[in-house]
Amino acid sequence: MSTTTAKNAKNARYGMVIDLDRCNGCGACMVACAVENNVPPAQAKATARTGITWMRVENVANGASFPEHRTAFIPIMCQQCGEETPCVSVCPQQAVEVDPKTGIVDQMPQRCLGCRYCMAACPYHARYFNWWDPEWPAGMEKALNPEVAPRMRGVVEKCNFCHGRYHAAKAKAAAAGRRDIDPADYQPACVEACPTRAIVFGDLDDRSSQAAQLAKSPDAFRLLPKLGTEPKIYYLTRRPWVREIASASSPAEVRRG
Amino acid sequence: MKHSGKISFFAGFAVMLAVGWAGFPRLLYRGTPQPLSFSHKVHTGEKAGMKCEDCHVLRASGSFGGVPALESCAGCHAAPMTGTAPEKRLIDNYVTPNREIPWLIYSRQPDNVYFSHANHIRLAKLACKQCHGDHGDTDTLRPYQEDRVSGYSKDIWGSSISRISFGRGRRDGMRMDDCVSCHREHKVSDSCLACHK
Amino acid sequence: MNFGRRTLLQFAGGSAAGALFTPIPWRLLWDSAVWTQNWSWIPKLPRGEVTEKFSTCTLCPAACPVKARCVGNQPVSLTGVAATAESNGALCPVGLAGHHLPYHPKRAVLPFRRRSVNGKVAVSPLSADEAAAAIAERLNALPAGQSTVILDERPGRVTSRIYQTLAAKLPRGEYVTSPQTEGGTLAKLESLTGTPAAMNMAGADLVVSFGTPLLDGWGTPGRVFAARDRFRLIQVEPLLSRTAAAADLWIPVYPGTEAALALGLLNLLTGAASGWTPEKVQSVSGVPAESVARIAAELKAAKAALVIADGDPGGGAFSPDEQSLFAALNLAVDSAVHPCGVPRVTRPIEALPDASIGVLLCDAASSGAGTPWRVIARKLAPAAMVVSLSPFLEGYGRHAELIVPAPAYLESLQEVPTAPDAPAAGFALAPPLIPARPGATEPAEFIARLAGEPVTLSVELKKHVEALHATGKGEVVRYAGGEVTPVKDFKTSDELWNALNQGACWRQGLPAGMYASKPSARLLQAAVQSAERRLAAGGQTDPARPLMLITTAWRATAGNAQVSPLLTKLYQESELREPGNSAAIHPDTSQKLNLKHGGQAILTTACGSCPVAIVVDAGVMPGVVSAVIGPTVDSIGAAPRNGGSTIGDICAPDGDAPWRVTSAQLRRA
Amino acid sequence: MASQSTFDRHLIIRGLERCSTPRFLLWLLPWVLLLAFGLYGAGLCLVRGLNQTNMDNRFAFGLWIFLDLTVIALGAGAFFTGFLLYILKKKELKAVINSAVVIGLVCYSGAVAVLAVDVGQPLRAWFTFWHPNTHSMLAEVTFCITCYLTVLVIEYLPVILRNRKLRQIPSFLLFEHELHKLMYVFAGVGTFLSFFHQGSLGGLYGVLHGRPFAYRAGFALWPSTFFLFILSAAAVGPSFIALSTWVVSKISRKRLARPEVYDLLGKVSGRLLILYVLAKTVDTVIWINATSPDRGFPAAMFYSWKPFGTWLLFAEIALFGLLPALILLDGKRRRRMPWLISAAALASAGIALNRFVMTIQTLALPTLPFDRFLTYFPSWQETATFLAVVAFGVLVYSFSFRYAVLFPQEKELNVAQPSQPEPELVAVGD
Repeated sequence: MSTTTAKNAKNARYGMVIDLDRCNGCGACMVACAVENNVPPAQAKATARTGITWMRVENVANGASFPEHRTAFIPIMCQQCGEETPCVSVCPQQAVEVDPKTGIVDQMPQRCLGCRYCMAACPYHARYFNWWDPEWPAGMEKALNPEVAPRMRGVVEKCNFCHGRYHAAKAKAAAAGRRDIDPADYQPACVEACPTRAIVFGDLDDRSSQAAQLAKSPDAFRLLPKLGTEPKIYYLTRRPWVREIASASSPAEVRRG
Repeated sequence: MKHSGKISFFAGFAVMLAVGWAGFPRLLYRGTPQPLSFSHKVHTGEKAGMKCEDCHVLRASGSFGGVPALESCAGCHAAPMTGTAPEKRLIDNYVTPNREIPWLIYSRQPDNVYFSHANHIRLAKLACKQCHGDHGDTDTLRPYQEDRVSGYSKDIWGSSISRISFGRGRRDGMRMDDCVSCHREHKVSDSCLACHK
Repeated sequence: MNFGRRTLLQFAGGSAAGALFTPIPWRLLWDSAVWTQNWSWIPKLPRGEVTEKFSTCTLCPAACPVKARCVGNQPVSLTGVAATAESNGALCPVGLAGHHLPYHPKRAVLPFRRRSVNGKVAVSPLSADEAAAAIAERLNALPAGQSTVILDERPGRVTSRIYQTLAAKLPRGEYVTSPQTEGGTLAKLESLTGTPAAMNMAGADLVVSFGTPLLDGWGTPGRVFAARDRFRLIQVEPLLSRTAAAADLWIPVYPGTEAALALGLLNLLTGAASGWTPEKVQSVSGVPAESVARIAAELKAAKAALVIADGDPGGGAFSPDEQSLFAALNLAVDSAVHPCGVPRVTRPIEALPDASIGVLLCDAASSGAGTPWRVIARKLAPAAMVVSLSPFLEGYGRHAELIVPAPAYLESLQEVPTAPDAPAAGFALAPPLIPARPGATEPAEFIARLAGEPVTLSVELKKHVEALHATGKGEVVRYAGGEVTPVKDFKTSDELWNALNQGACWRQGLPAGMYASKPSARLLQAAVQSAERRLAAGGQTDPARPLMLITTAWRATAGNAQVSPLLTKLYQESELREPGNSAAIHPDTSQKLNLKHGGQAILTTACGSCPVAIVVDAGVMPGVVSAVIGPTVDSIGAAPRNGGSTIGDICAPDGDAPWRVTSAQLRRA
Repeated sequence: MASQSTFDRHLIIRGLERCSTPRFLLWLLPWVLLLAFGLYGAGLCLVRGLNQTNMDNRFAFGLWIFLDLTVIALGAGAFFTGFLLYILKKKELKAVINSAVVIGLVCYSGAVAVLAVDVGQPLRAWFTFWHPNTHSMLAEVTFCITCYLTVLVIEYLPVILRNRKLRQIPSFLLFEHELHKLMYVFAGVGTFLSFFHQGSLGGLYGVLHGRPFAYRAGFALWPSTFFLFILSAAAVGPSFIALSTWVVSKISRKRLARPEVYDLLGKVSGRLLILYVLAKTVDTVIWINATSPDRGFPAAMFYSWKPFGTWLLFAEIALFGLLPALILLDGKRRRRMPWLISAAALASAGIALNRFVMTIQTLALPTLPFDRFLTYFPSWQETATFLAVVAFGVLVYSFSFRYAVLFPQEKELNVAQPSQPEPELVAVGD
């Protein structure tokens, strides 16, 4: 239904290309993401399975032993599935949707009732539940990012390509009387923070964007390609063993060490 | 005996209707007077002749200044101009000790709402009145009414608890439904994160 | 009509039915749902205009320019500054969350004294004056043979100069620096040749790194990563670190035998270390002979090579003996080292006699490295007074009797000296972005008071900037926009001062000449002999402690440094980084010792034992334990804690060199 | 007649033998304690949040969802017996319909209560009605369960209103009478709703196309699990009614229904079960050979993690499906109580196993190539919350059994036997 009219900016299909050969697993993206999106520090009892990391860097190994052992890092966030988005259709109360204007999978914690059905549906484990109410050490709440509302316990949250930054870019454009944003004004926090410049972000439908070009590279692939979810996160690697593991369509294809 | 049952039933029914429609709204809101009286009328009237955006500025970054900081007031009222009692209070309590006035914002949305004045003023070309009504012409500041349960300003729900209003064109209430209906009417984005953050 | 129970029930029934036709149930349903979206124990967001401000990171020696997004007087996020070559927009995870540090749960705001009473630790607050009086009392009664020591972890600052001056005024005052890792190779080169040395990494085409975490917390990340695309990296290290994993070639080596490989290389390049054939190198270090030849060939072919052996921030520096060898290697190749930079003033704490410190004043700045406390403790006289000037209770504060907290990061005007990897001398100011909390004391000013010689840091900094202006040399890079202005274009020193206070750095121009490219035979001879001595001394094994313990740390997370509680994302909420007190072993080692991944074990050395969490990692050499000095999961954000062993406490420093390899034993807890 | 100590005699239906009040209270006591303990556990989850459970971001569903699915499947006896009685006119089943309704009510209300604890923000649960996502199986489930729970309450009302005391109120008696005439309508509506939500519960997992272990192809909107869940619930429902009737008769030491009733329940169950086993087998074959490999997941992989090997698949289909179906189809065996009850128990366990596989195994299995297989064990708060539902169910059933007619044949079956043991000697008595 949504058509490009004078009232609306042109539709975009935002995506990322992550170069696994550049990523050294430092974790800057994870920290920048938590700072940007007001994700609180862990509760004392939180673990790798109950914490909240919209951006999460996974460590994979080639399965060989010393000295042939090699490791690589795979940053994983919401893959912003473009087709058959697994989480959207399952939400009972429309707390998840794909925004046709940006292609971003929106998650609305304020609408969410915390049934976690979307988490069961997501094959990328990119969704996180607030097992606790968020808590910041005294005073640190002053350092919250004003563009992103903190969540409450009992709801699901996930990466939304730093939507607060999209808002800021929109407002800046609007103040200048423009409807379309300047791509330079909208870069998610992880992209900005990555010290090795491993992440490239942009409109995949805009052929001139670096992201769109990199996504077409022969070294590019996506996770779980046969599920038909058409993610908008692409990965690049020139290391055969990394590609073998990361682009496998199931755990069965991965050689076990 | 046969009818007394019906009578007591309908008595209960009627009492509840009265409580629900007349008593409940009063109980629901907590009224707080504004810290200082302020007349928009005086400032926007012929004498001062100011425009809304003179004080409520839209910054170049696209963010909205909201209720102006004390320095805007002090710009004119550093020394008494009119000699009225509220002005004296402004100078004595706020300007001289350089303390911000703790205004209570009628139209304040919760933290999870993203509202861009830039989008609505510059692109949609809405007039202030379309959402804020004749607030700019008022002579006094009404008390701020806070919903005791949700903590929202009464203006969010709207003045009528039934949300049926017979106003003249302006939307009464600033609930999500109100935003969405206008967005749909004008065929602009109504996706969640378009207005939530 | 009588009012019985039934009437009441009917009335209640009517009310209930009536309620459905009032707003009460429906509005309460709405309100309660809205309440869950905004309940009061979730913090409210700051409101106000968002502005951009600049400063420079002071959390480690890297000197990264910082852009802060602020709401009023409060930074809400930090990033690097893309417009400068110093940052290229990069900042490490510790720096990205640095604006949280003023609110760290382990921060001390007011001075306090910690005393052990009947085995329990009692804490009493006191004023900075009382603290100064308590120290003065001790200084006046300092026993003969004991000294007053100022420990400076970040030499090269204006503050360092102030400390050196003040040390002379204190009773038997000494100025010392902690064991340095970063910049160690160049410092040695400088001391061997007498010429200041800096590296031009941007021009290098080959880097051979001996155990240096080049890509994971070394130098200025933005500068290193920008140069990384142009150089080939060979990493020599006993385990597959992040740097080794991302290197072009990883050469595993037995712990402590790096010098053997260096000797082999030197032999192939210059013939100086005769006898160190590739085969001998293989037998000592485990590096295949063909690899030795290959690296030598690559070094020979390189147009601008660098050999960096700065060591790991938690693994300790190489000994001066080994360091001369690495320095000599840089002279033996076509090098990317050039004659530039500022002479480094380091007075290693190792030079002090053991048990000689009566009063130790620890500066707040952190080297970023995880110096084991034992390195310092062995120099302390019995009942020595340790004063920590850091705003944090962990780090040296863990061992201090008196804590006189400095302002936290971004709370006061600070200075940033030349970064260890900078191609030329540099200087930046770190203007404050957050109003300081009352009660904080600038360390230099506090020590100056003890010495009876009042100093104001900002005045000294201004003097330094005036001197910079007077030389007319170098250029200034403004963080906002990256605009470069030669110093001589600043009409007054105030103009320069203001520019630096708005976020800018000064840097010296690059020299035209080359570094002396051929080492003298005498230098080579000395380097080879000392390295051989060193190799011969090491390697004794203790049958009770059959494992080789090597320690690692991630810069700015160990020693005197403190990290934002948000770093739980890396340590606790994911398994991206191993937290402190975890011990990585090869699967074979774990099988032999019957230890499982995630299991608890006790790590014992000659200096004590420490509980560790086992990490089974096929990237670690069999027979080696790689343990982490760093934040433990329960200490990232938890309440103050004193005591408890950490890996750093059980590392055994020896003689002139620290704790690179310690023999250890591991058993199940 | 009841003993002297039966103080609530005026509430008990005339002609029914019930144990003494103190004995009844003694029977209630452990269940009340269990309920209190469970409510404490559930309260902790509500007040402190779901960090009290051992669920996590990967194991987003745990014990509760597994039990909800199981309990609702077992409660299917209510709708299916109603369907057989009112729609297909199997008059024999009048003997157990009331009991079936109570069991259904207990199962469904218990499931809804647990769901209210399971969701992170129960105060917002009504958003599902206000902003429903019509594509979501969970929205479908929520709507149907809520509606069906209402139907069950309406079906339960006549059972309650026939109580001696309540019958004294004329308007209640009238209401009951009118309601009873409408029961066919409610049974029809209930059947429709039940078919739908049993199916939706199956669809819940079948639609997860990101989880190839659970994903199934299907017809139109609905994956095959939609139909399999309906069929399996319909098949096991009567078995569970037979099982529960037998258990109640053992505990109360009374004959509650004629053997023909058991036989009919067993026969219906057996026929449907064999159908289900056939359908499930066909579905599994299609899934192994087409659905799963098409999405990049060879099905053999799913069974490569211990302890969830292929034995689980075998147990689910053969041991707990085919075996009870064959027993129940064999008229001779079926008419012998131990065989019938064993088969009913096997079938009930089988449906629980199927729901376990769909919920727990699905989440334990990795999806990303570098994922790990995960394990999960419920916390005591989770277990306690579930036990509260069991206790609640036993209590509601106990009260219903004592004060209402759950088994219309009970009076004639027990009066005719002079050798009935003295009520005082009855060990446990509802």
